[in-house]
Amino acid sequence: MDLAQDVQLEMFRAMLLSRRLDERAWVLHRQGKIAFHISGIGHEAAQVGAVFAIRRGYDWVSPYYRDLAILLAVGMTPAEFVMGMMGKRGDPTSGGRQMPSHWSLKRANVISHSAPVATQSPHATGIGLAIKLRGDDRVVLTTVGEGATSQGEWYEAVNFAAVLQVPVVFVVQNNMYAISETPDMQMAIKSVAEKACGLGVPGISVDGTDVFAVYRACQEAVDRARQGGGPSLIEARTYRMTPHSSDDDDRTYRSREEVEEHKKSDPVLVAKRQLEERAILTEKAYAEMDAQIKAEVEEAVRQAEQAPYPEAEEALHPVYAEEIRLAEASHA
Amino acid sequence: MDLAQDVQLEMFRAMLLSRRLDERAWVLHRQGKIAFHISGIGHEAAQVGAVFAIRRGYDWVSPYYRDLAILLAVGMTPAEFVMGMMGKRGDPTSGGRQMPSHWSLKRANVISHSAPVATQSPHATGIGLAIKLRGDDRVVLTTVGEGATSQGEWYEAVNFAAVLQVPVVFVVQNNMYAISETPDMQMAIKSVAEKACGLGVPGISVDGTDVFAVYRACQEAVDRARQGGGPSLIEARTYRMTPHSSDDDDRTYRSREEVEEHKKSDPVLVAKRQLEERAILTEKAYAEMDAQIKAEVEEAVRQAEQAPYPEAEEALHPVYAEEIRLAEASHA
Amino acid sequence: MPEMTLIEAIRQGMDEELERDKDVFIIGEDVGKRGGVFRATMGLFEKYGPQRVIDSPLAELGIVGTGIGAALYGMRPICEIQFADFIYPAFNQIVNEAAKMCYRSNGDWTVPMTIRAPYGGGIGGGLYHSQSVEASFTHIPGLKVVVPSNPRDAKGLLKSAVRDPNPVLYFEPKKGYRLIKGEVPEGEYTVPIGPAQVSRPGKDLSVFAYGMMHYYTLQAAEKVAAEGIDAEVVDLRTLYPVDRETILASVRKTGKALIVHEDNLTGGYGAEVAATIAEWGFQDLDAPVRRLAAPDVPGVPFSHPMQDWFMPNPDKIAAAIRDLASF
Amino acid sequence: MPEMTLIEAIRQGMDEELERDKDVFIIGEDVGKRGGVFRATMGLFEKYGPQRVIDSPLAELGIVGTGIGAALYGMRPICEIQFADFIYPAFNQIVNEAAKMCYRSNGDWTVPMTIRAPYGGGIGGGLYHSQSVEASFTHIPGLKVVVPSNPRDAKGLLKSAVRDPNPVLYFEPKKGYRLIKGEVPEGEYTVPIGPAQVSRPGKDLSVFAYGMMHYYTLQAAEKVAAEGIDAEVVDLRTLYPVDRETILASVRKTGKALIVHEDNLTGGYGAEVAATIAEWGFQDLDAPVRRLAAPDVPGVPFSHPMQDWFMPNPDKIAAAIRDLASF
Ligand SMILES: Cc1ncc(C[n+]2csc(CCOP(=O)(O)OP(=O)(O)O)c2C)c(N)n1
Ligand SMILES: Cc1ncc(C[n+]2csc(CCOP(=O)(O)OP(=O)(O)O)c2C)c(N)n1
Ligand SMILES: [Mg+2]
Ligand SMILES: [Mg+2]
Repeated sequence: MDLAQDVQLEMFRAMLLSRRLDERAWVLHRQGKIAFHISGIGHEAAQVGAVFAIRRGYDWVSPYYRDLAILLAVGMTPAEFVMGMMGKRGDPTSGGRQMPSHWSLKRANVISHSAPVATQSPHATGIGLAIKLRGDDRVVLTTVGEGATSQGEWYEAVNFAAVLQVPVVFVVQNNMYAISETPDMQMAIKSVAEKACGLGVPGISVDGTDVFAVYRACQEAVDRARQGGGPSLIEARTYRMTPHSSDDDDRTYRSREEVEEHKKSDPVLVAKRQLEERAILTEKAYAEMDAQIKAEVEEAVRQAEQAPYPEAEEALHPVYAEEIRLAEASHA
Repeated sequence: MDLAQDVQLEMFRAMLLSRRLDERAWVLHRQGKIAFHISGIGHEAAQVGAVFAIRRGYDWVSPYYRDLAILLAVGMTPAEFVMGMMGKRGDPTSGGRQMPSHWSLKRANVISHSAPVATQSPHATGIGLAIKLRGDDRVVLTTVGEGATSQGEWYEAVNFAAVLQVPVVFVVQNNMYAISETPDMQMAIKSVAEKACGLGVPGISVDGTDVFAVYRACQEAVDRARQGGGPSLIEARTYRMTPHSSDDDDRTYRSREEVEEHKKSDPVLVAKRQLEERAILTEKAYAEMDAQIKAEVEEAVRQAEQAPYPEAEEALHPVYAEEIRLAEASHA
Repeated sequence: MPEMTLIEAIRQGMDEELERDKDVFIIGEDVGKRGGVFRATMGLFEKYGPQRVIDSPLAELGIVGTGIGAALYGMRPICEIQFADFIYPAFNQIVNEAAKMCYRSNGDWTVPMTIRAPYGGGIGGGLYHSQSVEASFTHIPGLKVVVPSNPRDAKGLLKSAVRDPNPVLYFEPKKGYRLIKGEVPEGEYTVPIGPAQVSRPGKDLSVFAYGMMHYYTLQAAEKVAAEGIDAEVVDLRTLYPVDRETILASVRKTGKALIVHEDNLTGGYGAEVAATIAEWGFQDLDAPVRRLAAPDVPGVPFSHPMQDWFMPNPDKIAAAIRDLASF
Repeated sequence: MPEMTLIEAIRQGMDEELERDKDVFIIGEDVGKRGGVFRATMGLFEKYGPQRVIDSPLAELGIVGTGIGAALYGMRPICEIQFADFIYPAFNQIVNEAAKMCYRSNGDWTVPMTIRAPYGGGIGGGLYHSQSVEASFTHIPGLKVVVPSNPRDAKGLLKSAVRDPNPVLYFEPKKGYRLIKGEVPEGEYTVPIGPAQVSRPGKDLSVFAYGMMHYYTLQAAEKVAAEGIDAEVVDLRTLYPVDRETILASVRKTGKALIVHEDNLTGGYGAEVAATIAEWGFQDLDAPVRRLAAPDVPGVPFSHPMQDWFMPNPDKIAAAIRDLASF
């Protein structure tokens, strides 16, 4: 592992923060304090591995709803996240307009995405094209689930990127489920990475529970993209450790044994073990980090709870760019 | 070649009929007797090879606009074709509603298709699904150009077929152009057949100017489909020997030399040479056949010219299935 | 007559049609073991098996396009779109293909297919789980568009949709799935696609609505009745083709018209109802034709204060009725 | 002022915008060497090169989706859809993405993008090369929809569209590409997106139209003028947002309204114009609001007798004007 120890620790911390915040969201949901949560638990390695491979805040991100760890890693604060969950005005994704986890973080070059899956994929291609036309040296990281790769929208996005040779890294977080459907109900191939050969882009499948493996694969793709080598496809294989969302009941379509089995390869545990083996992390340091993170999460919840809701009339704007000033004035 | 000699001759005759009718259409256009023509010249081997691999009239076809030879081979008469060109009531595709070469031939299980490319591909998948659900032993042949494979619509169609394992043969007629665009502007791969590996279906690329090569590839795919082995993808490589349509001027984007060069592998000439080499066809027999076909074509034009146009009010129906009787009554 | 919820009636309708006709099948995302994300198909996979209740890949165009193909072969697919907000990837197949198939083939090919989709807001779904999409389809000859507002109609219209030889879009007011309860006749019956229904006769003004807004309109009508305003309520039910006769007959009687929907105002379905009245009911009118609809913003915001601002409700409808009645 | 055709004006508009701002680029099918199938981009590839005039794969969703991404980065894409009939594969990207981006991100992200598409019938194009698709978009907050009817506006509106910070759909009446000629001011000018324009003042009745139908309406107005009917003609130009003020001001003056479009009647753009008048212009009206539009069949048939039956033309418009004037 050629990554500096402090970077490895930083990656681990990002995973743990995402996990603790995510767990807290489930509690908030049980407490009736939020109406909806869609979870990234089980995806932390895939996300942190990918996002640490780009220049955070400089490169662009076109994410999907599970990417809590990515958003935290590029600088969304926990309080901002919780405000989004609660539909508070301070929600940086949309001022309370979008459902929770429909990201956007302008200051960090994270574009706004919607719920219809794979719609953000062609946007990544377009950003890549713009980067190429302007002669900039940025790259774009974009993510979807494996189910979303069944959409023609995703196919066209990758194909355009391949033909136009633009700097985009397409990461697919294959968590073995699209709500209730397994990958064999989505595709007649064994791995999402096989789609690369039909599109003429380099494709690779990595263990998505190993943050460093994901990092290495993404780093290579990012470097290639930045050097003008065009797009890549990376499948990170992991497991959705929670129901699809707080509205789902996964007991109708998968066994408890299956879920338990996958807890053994919980990406946070895997990373913890790796760092312990490399003597980068001790049990004590871990406990301290965890306590600190938990305090940070509680503070975020406290702040978010105290934050104001938007006024009803804020919903009137901004339909058009000309109204952005109006919108700003109304919640100033 | 394990095909009976009379079948080989029948295939050749189908190609020649298509060619002569197509050439006549260009003349009709120059004469101002028709307003539009989109040509299959150069595609005859791909089409005849494919359609002879199915049980014509029993299996189903979801075609595209260049498939004149396929339509003739399943029983559309030359006069019917010319009536379609002229927008005559006797046009069997649409009673004059659709543009020429937007096929449909109910009696031969050829479904109606539209102009937006690749829209007919998911229909083929759906027919395949229906065949499977009913337990019938039919297969579906469906075609597009290589440009149309850039559409998400095509991708979803093949993917659904692969996942549902339905009996569809997807034939792509790669004629090196989508109007003015070359394949490298559509895809980052060298051959359309490479798309198969990303979709989990058998894929093969064949010389689309060799009718027997196409036939063999399609026969294998048809057999597999009929036996429950699921869909296949076949690329037939050929060359569009005419402008895209009568509205196109191809001199803006390709050289005359390039076009001339490809005339050497004119599929009708290739087939003629093959049959001559196999001593199935003599120059004299060819001349007779050609004369007979030309007479047939002239007779078709004569009939079509004399046929009536639809009445204006026929256009009122049938918007809904309930109005089909009304429509029939109005042109009885 | 047994009482049931809207979604139970829909489920029962599908169940009976699957039972009745072996050409009927369901295809969509998570419709199998999961029974649909709203549980509309619950139990059907277990009862009819994976050949009749098909979990498809995550692609709406593929679902509808495959449905069209199967319909061309003679099957009767019921395509489920998980949320109406996700119907747009299939727009080309619905509008350019299903709608135009019969006409373009001069009647040789027809598409007997039902597309079901839950629609509507007020459920905390934000911009992409709340949309009303009907106006994108009530402009397309060849389609039929229905929206039930009560369990009886929901079951009866669903059965009609499945048996209809044309493509039928069947939009389900999802906020009412469990909220709206009502009696459903025992035994076999259908509700015809086509006619609107006067659900509350009245004489002072006509209120036209459908789906959840019809449910609210009935409540609003009761409110204003106590104040002496006698509103006639018309449940439009079939939005396309438009039942102009019922609309105009009501206006002939009352002289005033209010149209209510939760879709955006401009270019919404209410525009056609208003235009119909302005063109063919002009001489019956003694007041402007009014529309109460969602404001012209791109979607229903998630946050509650903004969602409430967006959505019409019984109070807003009652206010609009009062206002028009006093014209 | 030089006279030019509609398509020359559009081309000149693009040329000047490409010249003015290096963030402007064109992307679409066959827009490069081929110069577009209608030659709208002729010469631009040669002048600006393959980085500014980009031949894309054959996929409209990809074209628009890529355009949106580039616009988010700050570019000013002009996306060409070869025929409006082929815009539906991109519907999801236009309606769910481009239109909602500014609102859903609370103004953080905007999509300064122009989508050009030739539309309309009467050119022997059959069901799939003749469509009028505007009504699918004049219902979507966040979009702007413009339709020029003459070369001056065509160039001026195109330049405004390219500079607009929002997604603008720019529909070109293709039958008029070479048929409609007119003077175009020399030098730099724009025509604002928003206002409709009274193109022929009159006092007896108001006729609202756009695109090719506006061109025909002016002809029809001349015809009936000879008979003593003084029609006011309003070129709607910007269909969305709706210029209600100009519409209502005209009706206030004349008391009668006729709307003309070549799209289907039911649910067409005319419905919103009629509803606007029925709601806010009611007291000015002294006749029913009339619409002259294409019949409610799924498309323009190819065969000439049927195409002629389908299409509105100056004679049909003149007849409708006479009929309304005599009410
Ligand atoms: C176009 C569209 N159709 C349906 C849905 C409903 N839906 C939301 S998430 C989801 C499953 C997505 O699965 P996958 O892409 O594997 O991502 P995961 O949730 O497993 O991370 C579905 C069907 C949607 N959001 N968008
Ligand atoms: C969705 C859609 N977009 C654009 C067009 C316009 N168009 C007609 S044919 C064609 C090129 C098709 O190329 P290809 O698929 O290779 O078939 P070919 O014509 O070469 O046989 C285009 C762009 C169309 N018909 N449909
Ligand atoms: Mg998944
Ligand atoms: Mg081609």
